[in-house]
Amino acid sequence: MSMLDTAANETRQNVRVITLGQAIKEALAEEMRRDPRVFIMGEDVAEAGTPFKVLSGLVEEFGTSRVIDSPISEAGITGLGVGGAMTGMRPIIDIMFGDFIALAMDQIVNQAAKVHYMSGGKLKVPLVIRTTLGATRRTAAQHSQSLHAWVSHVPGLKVVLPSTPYDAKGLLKTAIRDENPVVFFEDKLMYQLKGPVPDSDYTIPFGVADIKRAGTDITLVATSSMVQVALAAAEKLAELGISAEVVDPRTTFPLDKSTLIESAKKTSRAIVIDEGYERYGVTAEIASVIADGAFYYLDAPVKRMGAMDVPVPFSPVLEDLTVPPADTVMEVAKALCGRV
Amino acid sequence: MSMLDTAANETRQNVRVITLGQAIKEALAEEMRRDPRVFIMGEDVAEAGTPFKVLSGLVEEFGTSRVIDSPISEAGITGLGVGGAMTGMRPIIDIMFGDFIALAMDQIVNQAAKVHYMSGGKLKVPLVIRTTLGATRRTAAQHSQSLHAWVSHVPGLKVVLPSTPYDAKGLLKTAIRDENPVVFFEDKLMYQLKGPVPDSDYTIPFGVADIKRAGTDITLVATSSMVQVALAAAEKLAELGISAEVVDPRTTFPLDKSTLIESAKKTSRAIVIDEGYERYGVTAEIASVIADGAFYYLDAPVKRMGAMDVPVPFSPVLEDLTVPPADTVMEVAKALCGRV
Amino acid sequence: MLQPEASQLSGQKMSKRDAEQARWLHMYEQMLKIRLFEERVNQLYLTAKMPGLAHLYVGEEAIAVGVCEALRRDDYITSTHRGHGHCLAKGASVDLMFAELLGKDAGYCHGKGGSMHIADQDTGNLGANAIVGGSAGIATGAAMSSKQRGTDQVTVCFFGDGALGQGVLYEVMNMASLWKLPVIYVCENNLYNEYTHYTETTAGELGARASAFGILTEEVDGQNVREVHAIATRLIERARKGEGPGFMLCNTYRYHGHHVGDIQRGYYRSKEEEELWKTERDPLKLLTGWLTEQGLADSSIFQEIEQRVQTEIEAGAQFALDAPYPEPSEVATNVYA
Amino acid sequence: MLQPEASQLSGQKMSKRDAEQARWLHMYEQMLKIRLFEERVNQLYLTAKMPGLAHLYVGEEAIAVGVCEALRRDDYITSTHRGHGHCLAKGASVDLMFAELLGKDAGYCHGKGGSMHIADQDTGNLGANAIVGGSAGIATGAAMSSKQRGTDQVTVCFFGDGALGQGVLYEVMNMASLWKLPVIYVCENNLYNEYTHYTETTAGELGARASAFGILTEEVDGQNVREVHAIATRLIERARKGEGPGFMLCNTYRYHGHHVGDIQRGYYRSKEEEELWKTERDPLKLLTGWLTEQGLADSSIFQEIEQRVQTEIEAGAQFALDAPYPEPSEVATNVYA
Ligand SMILES: Cc1ncc(C[n+]2csc(CCOP(=O)(O)OP(=O)(O)O)c2C)c(N)n1
Ligand SMILES: Cc1ncc(C[n+]2csc(CCOP(=O)(O)OP(=O)(O)O)c2C)c(N)n1
Ligand SMILES: [Mg+2]
Ligand SMILES: [Mg+2]
Repeated sequence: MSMLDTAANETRQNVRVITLGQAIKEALAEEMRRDPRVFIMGEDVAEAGTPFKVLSGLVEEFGTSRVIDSPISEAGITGLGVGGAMTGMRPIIDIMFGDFIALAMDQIVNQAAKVHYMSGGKLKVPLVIRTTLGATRRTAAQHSQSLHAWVSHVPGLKVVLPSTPYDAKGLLKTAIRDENPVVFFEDKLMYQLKGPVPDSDYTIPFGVADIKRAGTDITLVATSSMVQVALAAAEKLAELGISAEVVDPRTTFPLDKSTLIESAKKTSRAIVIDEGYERYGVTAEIASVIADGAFYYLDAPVKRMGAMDVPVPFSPVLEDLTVPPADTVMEVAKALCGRV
Repeated sequence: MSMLDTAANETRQNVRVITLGQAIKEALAEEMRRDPRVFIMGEDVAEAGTPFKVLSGLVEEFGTSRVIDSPISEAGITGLGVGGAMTGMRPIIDIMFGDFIALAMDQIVNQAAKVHYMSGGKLKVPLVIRTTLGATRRTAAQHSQSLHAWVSHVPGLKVVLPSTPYDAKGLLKTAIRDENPVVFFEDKLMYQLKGPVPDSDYTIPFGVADIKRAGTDITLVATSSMVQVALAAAEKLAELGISAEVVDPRTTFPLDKSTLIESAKKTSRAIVIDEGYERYGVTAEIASVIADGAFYYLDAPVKRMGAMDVPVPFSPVLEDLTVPPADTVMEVAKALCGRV
Repeated sequence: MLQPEASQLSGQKMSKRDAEQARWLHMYEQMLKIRLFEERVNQLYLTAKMPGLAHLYVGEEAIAVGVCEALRRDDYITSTHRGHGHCLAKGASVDLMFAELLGKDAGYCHGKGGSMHIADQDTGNLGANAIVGGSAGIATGAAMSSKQRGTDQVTVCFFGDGALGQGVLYEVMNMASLWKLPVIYVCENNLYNEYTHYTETTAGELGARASAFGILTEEVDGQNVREVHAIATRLIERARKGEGPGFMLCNTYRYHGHHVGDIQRGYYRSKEEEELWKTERDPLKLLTGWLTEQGLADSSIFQEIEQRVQTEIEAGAQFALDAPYPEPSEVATNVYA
Repeated sequence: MLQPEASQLSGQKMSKRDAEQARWLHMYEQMLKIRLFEERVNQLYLTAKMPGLAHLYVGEEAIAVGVCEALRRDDYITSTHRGHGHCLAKGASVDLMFAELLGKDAGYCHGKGGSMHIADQDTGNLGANAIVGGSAGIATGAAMSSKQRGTDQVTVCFFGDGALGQGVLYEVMNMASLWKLPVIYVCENNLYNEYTHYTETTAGELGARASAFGILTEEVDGQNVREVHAIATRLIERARKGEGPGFMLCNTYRYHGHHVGDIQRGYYRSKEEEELWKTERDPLKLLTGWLTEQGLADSSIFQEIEQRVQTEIEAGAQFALDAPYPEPSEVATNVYA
């Protein structure tokens, strides 16, 4: 819990253990109570509460005028979100599966991300796009991708990847209060992950990495779904007497380069783990930032572990091979530390 | 002219100096004569020959049944291309400005790239998407992007970035004969670039980088529009007694990692230059590949030079600041070589 | 396409009545095969033998069968996340489909596609698609390709009412009409986009969205296989002659949840509504009723068919359950051709 | 919105005839301002004083003016790559527009947007858009926002015939109709998508594409500002009352090339066609003709107006030519709010 977090003090009290999905819903409900301009629009978000049931109960409190079931029109609803944000509302657009942002890329990238700059700063787009990432749910190639690298590439956008219930609530509130378009990725499998969350109001600033576990021998930079994998690997490494530091950037843009570089300078070894396709993915940016910034301190090359560069297969025996497991992370870390 | 290129011998004869635009047209015409399954579809591709006039004359030879003017429907025509490719045709879809691939990402990424894998290898998609990249044409934020990093990230796609008329003809023929979806990016400003091109039939294999200039002190990896910039910088560096090697990967996937790494091992210094946004862009992948593969040989961190991370501004005085010029490349190279 | 036995019959000089009988009994068998296949899929899910979820076609059988029986084997179809019925109706075999659903190497896609991505070249099935409306471009492109290659193949694009929300559908219908492409758009309006009634997501006249582009559009009772087949035959033969695309708006209903896991449905639709469709509008009952009425068949024939199908389904499921998973090395193959 | 002097007039008890005269003369002045502005832009291009290209609105003035005169200042519009006319009609000032076109810091967007991205909050202009159909979502979202915020603002979405090829337009028209959003879609059919005649790219009935969604649709003579204004007023006031969206299909013509560099047009349209529209269907001539006929104005009035506008244009162009470029540091500002 970084000291930078607002209300860090109150949050010491009234901390419950809830799931990441509940934390998301709590952040949405609190922000909607606070600000009447905030509304949610997407497919089956109202009575159904999304297929993941994350929004269950919101329509009962806020009604169908603020929790709006839309047609199956990802480009269209994102476009409506941009127009609403430009004219005084604070829309939250729900894109059920991250794979579907492919349908809305023009609205996200050519419209939302550029309006503020193209207008010379006169117009702004306080829009949040909530979507998902992550494989191993047996939903095959069109429902399992983690495409956050695409939007991280685009100036004008901010990109958030929460990895704990605490971070999810604080980061989502920051996203909703931000004056810019923010793409917020939730790992579908982590909705059930439990953790301590204050019931009070707090925000977590963007661009501040969080050290999820302190260590001295190797840095494991991990995002979203891979944070738990890195923590499990760190546990196993500890048994071998290797002290791994797990660093979670929390936002790919803004990116907290200095924390990543400082950790690598301290440990002199780093692995970057992310569930997006490895090729031209998030691991490439972070690895090159560290390799550059910590160049004179590194004892070994920075290693990257992303999703296997294949469309996600349906068959469980194949799908499970596409995402880095803790054991593999541990093996790579051992090798980097010169243990065999 | 790599020895791997087919018909490298004949190509020694009948070499004319033509523009990159003419080389593209020649490749298209030769392939359309060779294979009746090849056709072109896009906006204003027929009588207009595209706004860049690159296709002028093709409709006169092949008729409107093979050079097809389409509605302004980027997603739709790409989808038709996928269906045509799956059923025995070899479509070439023309997406006028690279910025517009944002409208077709679902068809490119969720359909074209995945059909072969999802069908267990039964169906294939021999589709070519020709599009453009590059700024400094005073066309502002929605007509100036270089978005090749997006498709380079996606398994199932191949991505080509020609930098000379010779490469353009040979690589485009390879793309048309490939059994997979290929995204082919042409720099709008390079259409007038002149160079030697054999009038005979030849292809250039994917995944083979080309050393555009040999050197010993520093490696400049450059793509597409940035190859000329790197060559200009190398010229200036030579005057200072610094011998720069300019390496052009030519395809971001497949990527010729060994040639890039070998060059960096030899020179022990490298800069990666690409016109896409720098953040989470192509320079990140290539820089991290080199930093990893040449780790024990590098005397300095690998530097990255991409487009400035801002939407492309209209005003010439601002736009010209967003793309790396030869002088800046030279300065960075000088510094890396310890000269000040 | 007609099955072997049926085509033999029609080959011989058989009475019109016998031909009628053979044709409708065959369609009954096809619809029943889909029905029993899906019920077996549901069992596999409930007994935790199937990975992931499946979207069952039960209740909508008359559309897939009525349409596909009007197609030739070399004609194409594209399908949806609710695609098992389309695959079977176009001629896919039960065992290889079960194998795919279980992620086995023997499956149509070696287990790489699963329920939402079954494709089968041999029967002209260009694939189910998990992107709503995602196959509209592929289907229209396949139709364009047939025209370019000079064949007279027709392509049928199946999709649900929810796909009317996807812009790409309008982009490709425009081109299909402009260029008179041999494609039939078959909209299966089962009243719901997942858990939302289509009237909450779909403005105006559904059929007008196709006729606006100059596409011949017909509204059809999707529970009556004879009506579906008659209209499909007319639109398909018209398209085959080069007279342009067609659009069928088929009114239908899914008996089960949106997917096998959708058990509590009370918040979006009533038990009464479900009962009404199952009792009054069931496509199998409607056909058996008519056949009996016409004296073209009786319960003994239906029982005989049911046993044959039941056996095929059970054998297919068993085959799939016993089949091996793909080798781990398969994960990296077929990324590129 | 009415200009100061005109609103004063209407403020006083003035005769209906005087009000008519004031209104139409004001619209004439607005149309002429667009015409002369664009001709000056062309000169700036030909004399290499303007970076890049521009898409001129000459010939289509009656649409922007007829529609925008039916809007309030706080109503919204979204525009296209051919947007100068829309901006001016909604009240933008000539000098700041020229400055933007020349990439100067004094421009509406500090030179960052240029010809294709002029936006002006103060007059409710949410921006020109260089993605064909790209502003349909923004316009519909702005209309939704007005409804959510409880204002009675109306949004007008201008686009060309080519935008009918973009799927997102159908996605948002569906939602506009479902939720009765106060948005008017104004399709400027100038017969060409760039260099291709719309009949080669657009199947069926253009207007039917909107009415299919239950949107009230009117076909309009885009050269007749009085007809445009009458129909726009009716649809806009209806939308303002919460009775739902409208669609205007305006038939018009662009006199110049697709952009200033499109000089050789013989391969896609004939000189005769161009001449016919310029001589028979010119929106300025049609209005002056009618005003004269009605005895509401004579050549001396038109000359007076022309001089006033000419002066304004020249002063605006000069202002822009003399204005400084943005500071280099500006390149990195306004990326984030
Ligand atoms: C582009 C896209 N958006 C959302 C989804 C999630 N989704 C899967 S099925 C479905 C509902 C589809 O409804 P309909 O088209 O009527 O088909 P049905 O399930 O009723 O057969 C949705 C929203 C998806 N698969 N693709
Ligand atoms: C999505 C997209 N595709 C293609 C283009 C290139 N382009 C610019 S204007 C234009 C023609 C637009 O025609 P229309 O909508 O009729 O407007 P007009 O130019 O006739 O006013 C095209 C194809 C674009 N800007 N955006
Ligand atoms: Mg449905
Ligand atoms: Mg036009």
